[in-house]
Amino acid sequence: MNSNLYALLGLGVAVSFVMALKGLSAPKTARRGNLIGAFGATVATIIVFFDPTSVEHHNTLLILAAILFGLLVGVPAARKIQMTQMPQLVALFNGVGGGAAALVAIVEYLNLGDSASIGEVIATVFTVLVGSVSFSGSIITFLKLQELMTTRPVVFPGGRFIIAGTLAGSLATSGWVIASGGTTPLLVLAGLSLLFGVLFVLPVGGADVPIVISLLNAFTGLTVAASGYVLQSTLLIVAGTLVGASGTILTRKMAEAMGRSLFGTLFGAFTAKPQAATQAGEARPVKSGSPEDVAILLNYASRVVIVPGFGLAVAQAQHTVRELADLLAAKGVEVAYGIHPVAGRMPGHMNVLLAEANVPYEQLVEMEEINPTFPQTDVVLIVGANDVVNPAAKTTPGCPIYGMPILDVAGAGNVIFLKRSMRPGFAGIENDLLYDAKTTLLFGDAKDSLTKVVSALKGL
Amino acid sequence: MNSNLYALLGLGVAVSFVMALKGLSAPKTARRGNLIGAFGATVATIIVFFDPTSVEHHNTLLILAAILFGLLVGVPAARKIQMTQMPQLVALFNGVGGGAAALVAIVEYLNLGDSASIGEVIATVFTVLVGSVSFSGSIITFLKLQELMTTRPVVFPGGRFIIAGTLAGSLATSGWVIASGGTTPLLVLAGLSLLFGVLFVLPVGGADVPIVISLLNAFTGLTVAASGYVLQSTLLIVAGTLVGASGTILTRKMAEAMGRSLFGTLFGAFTAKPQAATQAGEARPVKSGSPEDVAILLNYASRVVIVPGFGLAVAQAQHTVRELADLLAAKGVEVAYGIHPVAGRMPGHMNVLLAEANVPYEQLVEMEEINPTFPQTDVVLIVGANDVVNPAAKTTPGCPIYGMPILDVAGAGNVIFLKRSMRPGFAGIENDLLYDAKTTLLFGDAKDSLTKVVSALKGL
Amino acid sequence: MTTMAILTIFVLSVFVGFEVVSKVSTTLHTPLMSGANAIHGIILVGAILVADKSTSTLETTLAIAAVVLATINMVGGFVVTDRMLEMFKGKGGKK
Amino acid sequence: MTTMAILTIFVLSVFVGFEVVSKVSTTLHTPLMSGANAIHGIILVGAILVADKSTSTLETTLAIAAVVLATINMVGGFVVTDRMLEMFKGKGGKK
Amino acid sequence: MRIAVAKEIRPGEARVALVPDIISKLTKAGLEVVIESGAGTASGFPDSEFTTAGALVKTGNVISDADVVASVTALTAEQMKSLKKGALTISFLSPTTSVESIEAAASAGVTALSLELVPRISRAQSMDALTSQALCAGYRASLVAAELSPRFFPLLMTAAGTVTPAQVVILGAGVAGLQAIATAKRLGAVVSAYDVRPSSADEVKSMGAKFITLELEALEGTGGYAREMTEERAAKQRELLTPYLAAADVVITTAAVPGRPAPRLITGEMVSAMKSGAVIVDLAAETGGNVEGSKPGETITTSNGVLIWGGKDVPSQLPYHASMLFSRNVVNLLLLMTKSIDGKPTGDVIPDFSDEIIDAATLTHGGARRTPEGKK
Amino acid sequence: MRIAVAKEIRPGEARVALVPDIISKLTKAGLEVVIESGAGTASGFPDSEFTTAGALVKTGNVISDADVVASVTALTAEQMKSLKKGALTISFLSPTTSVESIEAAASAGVTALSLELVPRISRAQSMDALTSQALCAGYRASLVAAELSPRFFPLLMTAAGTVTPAQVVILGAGVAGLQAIATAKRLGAVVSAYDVRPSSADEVKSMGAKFITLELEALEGTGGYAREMTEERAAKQRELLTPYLAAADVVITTAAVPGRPAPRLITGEMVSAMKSGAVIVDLAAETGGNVEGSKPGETITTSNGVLIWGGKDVPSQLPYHASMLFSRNVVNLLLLMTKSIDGKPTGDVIPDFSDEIIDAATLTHGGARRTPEGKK
Ligand SMILES: NC(=O)c1ccc[n+]([C@@H]2O[C@H](COP(=O)([O-])OP(=O)(O)OC[C@H]3O[C@@H](n4cnc5c(N)ncnc54)[C@H](OP(=O)(O)O)[C@@H]3O)[C@@H](O)[C@H]2O)c1
Ligand SMILES: NC(=O)c1ccc[n+]([C@@H]2O[C@H](COP(=O)([O-])OP(=O)(O)OC[C@H]3O[C@@H](n4cnc5c(N)ncnc54)[C@H](OP(=O)(O)O)[C@@H]3O)[C@@H](O)[C@H]2O)c1
Ligand SMILES: NC(=O)c1ccc[n+]([C@@H]2O[C@H](COP(=O)([O-])OP(=O)(O)OC[C@H]3O[C@@H](n4cnc5c(N)ncnc54)[C@H](O)[C@@H]3O)[C@@H](O)[C@H]2O)c1
Ligand SMILES: NC(=O)c1ccc[n+]([C@@H]2O[C@H](COP(=O)([O-])OP(=O)(O)OC[C@H]3O[C@@H](n4cnc5c(N)ncnc54)[C@H](O)[C@@H]3O)[C@@H](O)[C@H]2O)c1
Repeated sequence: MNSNLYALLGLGVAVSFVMALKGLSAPKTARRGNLIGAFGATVATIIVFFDPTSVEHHNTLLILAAILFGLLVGVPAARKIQMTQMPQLVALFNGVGGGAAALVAIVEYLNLGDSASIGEVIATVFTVLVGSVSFSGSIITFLKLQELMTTRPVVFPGGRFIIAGTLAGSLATSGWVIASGGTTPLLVLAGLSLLFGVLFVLPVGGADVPIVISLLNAFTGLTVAASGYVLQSTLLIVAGTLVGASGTILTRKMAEAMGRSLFGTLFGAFTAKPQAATQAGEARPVKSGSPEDVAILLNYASRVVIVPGFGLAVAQAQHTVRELADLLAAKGVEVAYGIHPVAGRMPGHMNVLLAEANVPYEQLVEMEEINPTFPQTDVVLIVGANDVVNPAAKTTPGCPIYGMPILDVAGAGNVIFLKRSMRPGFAGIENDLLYDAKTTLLFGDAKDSLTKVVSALKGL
Repeated sequence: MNSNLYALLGLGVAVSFVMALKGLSAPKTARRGNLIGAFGATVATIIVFFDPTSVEHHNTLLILAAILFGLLVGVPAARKIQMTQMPQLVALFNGVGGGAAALVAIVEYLNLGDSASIGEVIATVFTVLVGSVSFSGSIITFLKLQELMTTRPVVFPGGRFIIAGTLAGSLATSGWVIASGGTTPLLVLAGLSLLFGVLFVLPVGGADVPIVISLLNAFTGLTVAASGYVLQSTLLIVAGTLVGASGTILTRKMAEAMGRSLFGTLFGAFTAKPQAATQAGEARPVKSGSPEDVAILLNYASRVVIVPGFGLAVAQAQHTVRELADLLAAKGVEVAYGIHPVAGRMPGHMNVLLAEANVPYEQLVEMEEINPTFPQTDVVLIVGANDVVNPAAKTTPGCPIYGMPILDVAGAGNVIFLKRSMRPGFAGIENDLLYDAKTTLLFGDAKDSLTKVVSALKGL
Repeated sequence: MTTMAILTIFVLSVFVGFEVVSKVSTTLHTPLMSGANAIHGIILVGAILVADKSTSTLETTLAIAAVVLATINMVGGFVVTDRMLEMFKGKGGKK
Repeated sequence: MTTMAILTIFVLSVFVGFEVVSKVSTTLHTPLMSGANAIHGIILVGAILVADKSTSTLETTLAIAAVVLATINMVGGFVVTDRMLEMFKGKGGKK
Repeated sequence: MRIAVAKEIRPGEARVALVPDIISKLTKAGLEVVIESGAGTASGFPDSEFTTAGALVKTGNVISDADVVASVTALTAEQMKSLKKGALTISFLSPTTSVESIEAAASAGVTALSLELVPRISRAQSMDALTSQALCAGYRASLVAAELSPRFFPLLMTAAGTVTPAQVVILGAGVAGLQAIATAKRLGAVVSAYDVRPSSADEVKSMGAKFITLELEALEGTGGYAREMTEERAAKQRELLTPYLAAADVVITTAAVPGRPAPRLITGEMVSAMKSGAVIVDLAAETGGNVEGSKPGETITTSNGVLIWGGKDVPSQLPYHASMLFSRNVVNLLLLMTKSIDGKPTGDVIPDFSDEIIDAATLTHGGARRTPEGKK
Repeated sequence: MRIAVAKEIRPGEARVALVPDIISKLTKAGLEVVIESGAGTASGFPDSEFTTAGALVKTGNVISDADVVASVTALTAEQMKSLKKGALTISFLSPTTSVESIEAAASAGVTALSLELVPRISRAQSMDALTSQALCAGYRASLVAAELSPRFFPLLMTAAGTVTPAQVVILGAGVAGLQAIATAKRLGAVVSAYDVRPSSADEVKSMGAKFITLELEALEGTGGYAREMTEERAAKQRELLTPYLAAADVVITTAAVPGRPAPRLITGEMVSAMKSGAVIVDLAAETGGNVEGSKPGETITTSNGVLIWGGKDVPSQLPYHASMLFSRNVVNLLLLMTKSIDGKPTGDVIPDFSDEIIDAATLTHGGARRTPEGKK
């Protein structure tokens, strides 16, 4: 292939990756972005066989077979996986990517032999070290998420010294490779790095795992860029750097969104003390979301029912909730309010508030009327209510609210609770619905939360 | 200077420009961004004297003197200029930049002589053509804005054929330069391009001039990038391209914000018919702004007074106005409502509405009390009111509202009207305040406008 | 290509990478991560290059392994991202 | 530097330029234009380079003229931008 | 000059023409203020407050030696005759219903200003007592309706079932009507309204209520008032309104045409189509009634269980604020006639008929009835 | 079985224990419903509607041959005696004030259920007539206060000056108090409230009103009710409340402690510190009065011009909806005692004392007074 054409196509692929990432950062364009990226990657894979600079073609058939094999493994895995297991699959894919980068670097290192420039050696060492860490670390995150091993932080006495030691060993070996060259030190480096990857991820707790995956992902991107340097491929440099840079930003954003300290997550390995493991709460897990998550759920719903309760009144969030409802209605979402007869602390409490906010009376629907519509409802947004949606009223004879009719929100597709804490409501009893798989919790004062959801919704 | 260091510093300067542009696109960081850019530019100017690749230094002193002269001209001009004249100054600066780029290209062309590669010649031709257009075009925009010539579109019979002819001539000459080389054709090209620049800008009407400036600015950026190619300077390539790309986006955004068609503006020259000139309205000019403009005015105010009127009631915008007020208060802005006793169509009309929206009674201030505070008020936001702020009540004996006390909003720093049109209010008389220099109009239904201002404010 | 050019390209790519994802919404964190993950599967190109010129068995074995792994990374990555994004399907056009 | 490298740099710079200003608010249109205008004053660097190696009077004259013009563009541009931005002064830190 | 306020003598009138708060404005203008003892009691302003405010509180006749007499209702013919020649009176004084008083004023050489005749121009809004009192009446109308209704106004969803909101229909959306809308809406009712003026649709909507659109032509007179309807149009309007009334829990009528008896909007037949327990508040009962069968000051229950409340002295039922607003109107009008020389008030009250407001409002002067210049 | 509703005989009682709407629920449960002719007239439910709804409307005595008798107020001792042995009655029936009726019921072998004694548990909310009637009373209280006040409730800025909003203070923020807050706020008043229960501060704020915080300990009893205060605390509370009352234009009191006379929150002295024209609405007047000098059913004007309105049968003043809500409470309680076999209603009403609600509410059964199992 003409080398100019080849180079231009390569540049085009790089551009497609930029557009892919850009597309992926907005809901409307995400799918298209991903497809553009996939298209670019396909083009790159085809044209590389016609690379004008590569003159030897020893293993083309073998390579094609390997690709086919990879397809046969990767595609079904990605297709059949359940929604809930996707994160671990991403971790696994990331790990094999890191591994591939490390292998490429090793092979090219063997290939170049002594002709490698110092820059190339440094790049190789970097790739092998980081690629191996990414590989083994990702495998551990996979095992954790798949619950093939404990999801708790694994910490053992003196662990942090071992980890620090392993890291120091890897770095020293890196120096050794750079200084003296040779295959053995490189393999030692690979081994030590693999070990470090394992030790690095073991002390990370379940909640922090996604952050670590994202970080390892960014790392892998950088190894790809480094490989690009060694292989003189602008495409690999650009693509790898893009992933490295965007991955870094993404990791920070994820940590922020989850209210975690990035530093704490990453260096937990070095600071974690054994007893920390036993402190990990035994509390039942709940799914808490961000205002953006709530906004997206609402935005892509066809029908939303808002269930107000005493917390709406306490937060005096009536005007904000109406604003949200208006916004949704303007986006074509069908919105109704489900009013439980004893929501709040006085008969008609919700009516007083919602009338103040000028919510049209037609949107207020009584319990008996709204209950049959929940199965056709995509999202129920519960604003500071609790007892009035507590299934214990049906399921737990003897509890204070047993026998009280409730709003059957569990029939809807998604349930969102806006409340400040896990505290119960007036009746003082726990609400199992909070722990339900279809429930998302958005903690905070109802008015604040709604305000955030409104602006997130406007941004979509 | 060590060539690596030199290159790294150059890269640093390029990065500073990226950060400058990024900074300039958000109010909070704009000033800092500009300073970063200025700092980078200073560094670049200093280190260029130590460029390791330039070996001959024939004119260093002369150059320093020229820079000093440039400083003595540029700085005072920029410092002394009045706020209202800044756009023409920017146009002028842009023009001289384009001129400089063209000159550099010509000199380097002379310098290279026959050793110039085809790529270099093309880049030179591009720089000379576009730089000259930018130069002469900017001069004309300057003259228009400074009112040294008519601000009306200048269109003469057959004009568009002359313009098209000049352009064709320029392009043909470009081909000639590329094909045959030599100095004469290049100078012809420069001359034709200068002429084309003049002809191109002449038919543009006053309102479109800023868009043209922005476009010429982007052009100049591209000439700089092309010069960078000829001069083998990565810095010039990056900086020029940045300006070219961001300038293009900016031009499109400006046209959008002003509700102009970019195409119409640019190719007006080719399509404009003479009679269009006479159609230009004789109406008194008003300053209309975007929701973002209003949001920024409000955001940076210390004290804002909201004046509601009948339009607030018609739009039923009471909830939205309260949302805006709350948002401003949360940002530390002092907010009060100035209630005119006859605002609306019934005594206490505004009270009924604002009470519905739960505006605290303390924020509602009577006319007599609020009038003395306007001089300490930065922004008055008039939401669908008209007669109650119409100075004609004081100044125009015999008009229907003469003698009625009004809210003296003209004493405040800025006045913003939210209304749908230039139509008068209940009394049916024109309001001179709409044409005042300190007045900004935001057209549209009050509720819609407020909603947009609120989201713009949240984005700041 | 000069080191300086590579460095410039690197720096610019960093900026593009930063900017392009700077406005991502929380719900897209995971799909974006997954998409980026698929993109670094482009190491496949590198793997193919080295595999094709490998002659020793060791090199070939390692390189072919790299091809397999990279293919899984790339193809699986794009597919799984697409599946994650299914919820945005169809409704995307809705105003 | 190879043409390919330059092209890559160019393309990446275009992206950076697009992205970096994509969220600009209307009120900042003019300052941003003015700031970008100042930045292309960096042609001063080019002018200096050619001026310093010019030997003929014609070349020198033209090049020195370019230096003057470029300086005015650059310095004046930054100063005038700063003045436009005065309204954002001080209050910038306010939450 | 001396300005005096006597106790209102019309039965049921609880307002007072000046309140203590405002007296300082008059004394600053150089006027002396005399108040009959007990004049403010019914509206919640004891004598003591007047004294503190700088007025002279006297028992017995205070008007015969006053230069200006302010009152809410028109002075009687006797009172007019007892005034000094050249004295000036300010009060409600209808040219159609207070003929006797006007004639007495003319013959006694009294200058009588009628607040009803203050023109509806922007400058005169602060003297517009019709508006200020209509405001009070409109508010009261909705309160009374809520009081009389056997039902809740708001929607309430409770454990004992859902209470549906009251349907309130308001006929005549002038000042009183709009305030009635506001008050009924505040209480949570579902409000719709009808008026004949073309601009009223927007005004009603601006209160957040529904406008009832009938397929009838609009009627707009001068000064923002309505015109009288023809009998044909009236019949058509009644026919079209009937279904709205039949669905209503509360109907409030405020329709008026200046100088004419109140238009008959609701006939007995329409009432009999209404629900048992429905309430009609007729603010126009005193001027003939918008509703057939309404009696001022009485609440009538029809055979089909509809309550008809006929308004009488309605602003008087909110005496404190009605007086406060009224007295400000009076004072603003008075201050238009005071002069100061070199910043010092002269203390004289001299009507200047070149002022459009004084011209329009003055009914008698110099011993005769006068025609305003503006009407000549 | 047959359920009967007689005309209420207590003077001033306008409610009816069953409304037409709800009758189908009873007939579906296999019950026969008999209504005394005219029982619903006062509350706006004519006989004809009952007939249409499936009830038998009869004149004369309807209760002596009924199995179940529902009424709003307690049946008199005579009425109790006239019932069939084993008959069941549902009504308000206070163990402290209706002693005679209860004794009569016991001796007549009547099973008497008291709605006052329905426990305040979530499941019983739909039978809680105290709550539903307090809701009506609270709404009325604010309406009456607005009616009686000589001032506007809302803030109004007009050309004739600014009307400042009324300051409303509400003492006792239970069901009635909260609804009074809501209604006064709707009318535009500035509302603050006080209660002794610790949770009430949040509840008051959740209505958008200001809570008055006094430096006193909270008093919370069982079931969300308050406890009685000691005289010392009462004195202290009165002292601390005085300045709030002095600034108020309207005071509404709703304080109650179950089974005890209403606490005295306001003394004559406190009233005399209030403004002339201020209005006090005492919802507790019938049970002893929160306000010294308040008389049920009367409006008293004190020497300093304060109006004290003593509530009497306040929910009866909103008879339509009060009856509607009450009858739903009655029916929900009744349906707790009906059974169906294989989906077919048996038509029997049999109290099951193992049910906490029936147990707590039943005062007499099988010829004797009974102590609820829950209290043993
Ligand atoms: N309606 C009546 O007449 C009446 C009268 C008396 C009692 N009740 C009883 O009251 C209950 C009413 O049920 P409900 O669901 O409305 O209320 P609820 O069960 O008391 O729950 C209210 C919820 O709101 C949350 N919340 C409180 N303040 C909030 C704030 N500022 N922002 C966000 N969330 C806030 C609380 O959780 P966090 O603390 O975690 O935020 C709580 O879970 C029933 O049990 C009913 O029996 C009703
Ligand atoms: N308060 C009273 O008792 C009373 C009674 C009767 C008359 N008046 C008279 O009414 C006037 C009141 O003055 P004012 O300043 O309140 O009102 P105004 O002078 O009538 O002005 C209202 C303004 O609101 C604008 N507007 C209307 N609908 C709008 C919407 N949906 N969104 C945005 N703007 C909208 C109109 O301009 P566009 O059409 O361009 O949008 C108009 O300029 C005075 O002249 C007063 O004398 C008062
Ligand atoms: N510009 C000013 O200074 C000023 C001041 C006050 C009022 N106004 C305007 O004047 C208008 C009338 O004021 P008003 O309340 O004193 O009028 P009003 O008391 O004379 O009449 C009350 C209402 O009844 C309506 N009406 C008359 N005949 C009717 C019919 N057959 N059916 C239905 N409605 C009928 C009138 O249109 C009016 O709205 C108001 O809308 C107000 O906006 C202007
Ligand atoms: N869970 C339920 O089913 C349910 C149902 C209805 C009411 N409630 C709760 O029960 C509470 C009381 O209800 P209620 O209105 O029937 O009570 P109530 O009528 O017995 O008393 C009215 C109010 O007066 C207050 N009070 C008593 N002594 C006082 C004093 N000295 N000073 C000031 N205030 C005093 C009480 O605290 C109460 O709030 C309500 O707050 C309500 O939330 C619960």
